[in-house]
Amino acid sequence: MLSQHLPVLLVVVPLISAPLIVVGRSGFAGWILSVAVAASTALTATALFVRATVSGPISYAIGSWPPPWGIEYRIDAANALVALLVSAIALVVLPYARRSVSAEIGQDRQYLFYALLMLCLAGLLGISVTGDAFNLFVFLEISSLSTYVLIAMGRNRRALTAAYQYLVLGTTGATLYVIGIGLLYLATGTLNFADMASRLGAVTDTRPLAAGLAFVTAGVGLKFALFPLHAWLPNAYTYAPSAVSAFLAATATKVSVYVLMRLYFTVYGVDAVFRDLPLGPVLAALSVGAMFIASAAAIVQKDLKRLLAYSSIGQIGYITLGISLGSAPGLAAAMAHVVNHGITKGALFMLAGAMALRVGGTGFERLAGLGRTMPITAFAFVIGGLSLIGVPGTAGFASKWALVSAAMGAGHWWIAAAVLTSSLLALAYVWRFVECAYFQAPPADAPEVGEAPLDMTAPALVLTAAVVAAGLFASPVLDAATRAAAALMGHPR
Amino acid sequence: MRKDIVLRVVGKILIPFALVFALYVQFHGDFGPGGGFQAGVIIAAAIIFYGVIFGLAASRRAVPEALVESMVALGVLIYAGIGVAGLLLGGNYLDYFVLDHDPVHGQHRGIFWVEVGVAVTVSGVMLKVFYLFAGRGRDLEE
Amino acid sequence: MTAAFFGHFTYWASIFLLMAGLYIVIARGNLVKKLVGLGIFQTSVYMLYIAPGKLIGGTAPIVGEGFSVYSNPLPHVLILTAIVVGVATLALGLAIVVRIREAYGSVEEDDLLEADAKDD
Amino acid sequence: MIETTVIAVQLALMAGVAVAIARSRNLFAVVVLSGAYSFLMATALAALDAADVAMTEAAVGAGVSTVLLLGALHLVGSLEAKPARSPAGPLIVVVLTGLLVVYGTFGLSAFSDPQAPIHRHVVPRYLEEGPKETGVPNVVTAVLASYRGYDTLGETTVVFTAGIGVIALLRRRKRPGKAEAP
Repeated sequence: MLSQHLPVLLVVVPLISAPLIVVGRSGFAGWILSVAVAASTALTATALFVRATVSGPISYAIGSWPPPWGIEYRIDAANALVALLVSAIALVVLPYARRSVSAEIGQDRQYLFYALLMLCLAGLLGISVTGDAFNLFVFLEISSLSTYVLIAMGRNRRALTAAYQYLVLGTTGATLYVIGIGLLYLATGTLNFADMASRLGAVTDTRPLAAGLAFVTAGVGLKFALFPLHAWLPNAYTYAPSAVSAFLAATATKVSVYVLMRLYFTVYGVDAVFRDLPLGPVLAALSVGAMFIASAAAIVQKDLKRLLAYSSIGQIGYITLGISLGSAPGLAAAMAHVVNHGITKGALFMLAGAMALRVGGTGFERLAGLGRTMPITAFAFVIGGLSLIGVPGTAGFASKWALVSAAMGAGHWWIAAAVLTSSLLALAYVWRFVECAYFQAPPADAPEVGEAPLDMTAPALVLTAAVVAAGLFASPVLDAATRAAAALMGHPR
Repeated sequence: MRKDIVLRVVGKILIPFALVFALYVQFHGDFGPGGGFQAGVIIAAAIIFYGVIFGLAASRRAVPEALVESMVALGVLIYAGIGVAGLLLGGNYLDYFVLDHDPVHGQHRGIFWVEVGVAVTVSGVMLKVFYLFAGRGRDLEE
Repeated sequence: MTAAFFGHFTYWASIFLLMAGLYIVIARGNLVKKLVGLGIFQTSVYMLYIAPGKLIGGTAPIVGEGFSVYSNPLPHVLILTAIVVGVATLALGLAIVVRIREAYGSVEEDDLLEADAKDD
Repeated sequence: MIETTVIAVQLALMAGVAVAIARSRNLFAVVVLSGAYSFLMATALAALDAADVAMTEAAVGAGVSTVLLLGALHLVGSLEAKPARSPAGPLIVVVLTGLLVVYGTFGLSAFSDPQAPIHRHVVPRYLEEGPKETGVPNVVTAVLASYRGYDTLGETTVVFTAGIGVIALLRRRKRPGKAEAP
């Protein structure tokens, strides 16, 4: 009886847990409840993923009002995959969070931290599964507001300015999205994505649609740090508490990228975006800019978390490059990179957090000689780094290879060349860490350190193992991404 | 301001009326403009007014911080709980039809309770934010 | 052309407000003022949604005897939500600004950048 | 025609206030002006038949926001330093954004056109069936709390999030230093 309500329970369970944690006022109880909720959410997402894959899209009418009058949750192979990624990352990050949170956040506000993390999770999942343009905005704001506070809870005072900057840019982005959706609504009279898609063809004057497309692209692009709208990201990821950096880097930008895919491929349709409008070349140019400029910026950073943040901007370039091809293989490659880069970055930020716990920060001067003092963590980090470069046998290789094949298949040899060349930049920034950890002696006054506690290291290693598994056995992710692309383009199954 | 007799008297008279007006806005929202959000703002405004006239300590005695913090959470729980009630009674989430034998009565009941939930959280948050900002200033001056 | 002008004047007024708000957000360095600008930017969207829902000769969408033309209620609902989101964002933004002031002693963007540059 | 003129005048006044806000460097003046701006917005919304929205905008924009801003100014000071950078870059961004919306709105129906898509699709059911289906004659309440009640749950959650966010940011530690872990 309950199983038919899984789509809404996916979002409502974490949402309800947040006020319960606030009533409980206990950090420990809040953590226990969060872990339980993350586990149940991951199970729910798995069940939905299987069902959407096997038997096609699931529609759920909230309040029993049929769409387009009521709000619809609509789950297909694409957003089921995104929801699975988000909830799986939450399940890995939460056990890890306990120790890093008690080290970084005052006792009396830890329960608020877990409540906010649950809200962020509910928001991200709500964005993923909704079939309604305005409902998406509401859940975007739930996830955004909680994210601003989570970032501001970092120990360095620069966490505050990072959170402020993100608040201003994030709100600007959300408002641009609302303007874009407003133009679409005024032209079609509906807010339901599926209904909108079916009515767009009948719109005779396409000027509002073109302007709307520009606004949603800019608005959503601000949220996922589309180059050059990425100004908020480096500081936010650098100064947020470790668990928050790991969770956000693996999920938040990915969910926003998914929103762009949904709007482009399901609502507008490939022809409207890539044939009638010159969005393909524009997006490709921005992507290549991200791949080269942000990756080059990563090389010169003095802080490991900051390096990873710039690397994220570059890696998002690969995802948007896949989108810009405007084809099913390109979209599938982009979706695969969403998953593979999500787990890679999650693992890397978790490992960086483990290092920060032991040596008191992630500045490169503190990390010298870490290959000897924290050998397991450092080694796992190198594996994650190989995935960023795209070395065969890692997750990053599988999706980059899919991207290169998609580009070659469409005759865009220069895109393939750009992907390969920019990987050299990734090699350079990963080498920064290798050099520092393995070829430099620890500073003379460094305290004696060892590996981080098991409850932090183990979840990070689980995710690192997933990176390798997704590299060695690439087909499950690639198949799921292919089905996701088909679902986004309107041919489920 | 605490010594201004006119303000104190006017305040004492006005605040109950403001609270009654809030109830009117809350429960008349079905027929005219208004609803839980506006009522929550008016309730919070009345208590903030009380705090401005009689001092932060007095308003904290009248409406203690612990109560306010539970209100913040309680409203969301009421709202989300109505949704769960719909599930348990065999409908979809936030389905009000199943809340009563007569579907239209069920709608009425559902709308009534979610508006209550909105008002509780909104007034709780507004008050809490007021307490925090005002308390911050006092701490700085000390 | 004049018909097109008058037919779209509400759009253009809201676009002007939008530009004024966005300008304050981008160009001004005071953190509080930026938030005020952000508020104007968000408010401009209210007009963009609600003005097209108006029907001349219509009335507020409260169904009653003697009325037959009602203005569109759906934008009203959406904008009610947007207003609430706006004030929630403002409260949070101001709380962060208060903390920044305590940590840095200033709420001017240039001072903050200078202080951060010194930290590096 | 009278309705149109009233709305046009209100919008023109708001534009003037917005310019004054952009130009003023006294933040107290800015806050008071933004309160006035919200009141004008509320009257314009009332003229546009959005009674619920007007009421909320008056309470929130002119009331709550003004109180919050004044409270914050009390804590952070009220004079804005001179803007150091040149306004050219921001102006270009802003004008381009504005022109893009203008371009978009050219393709939309004219003001008060009953044939516009937003009046023909989805909404007719709310207006015709809403009072019968929900028993609530105020269609805004019916849509807000029932048809799109899930949005309103989300909206309440946003308020809740902001509330606990402000608690997390501004609550004093009970015993300074005691709660601090190494």
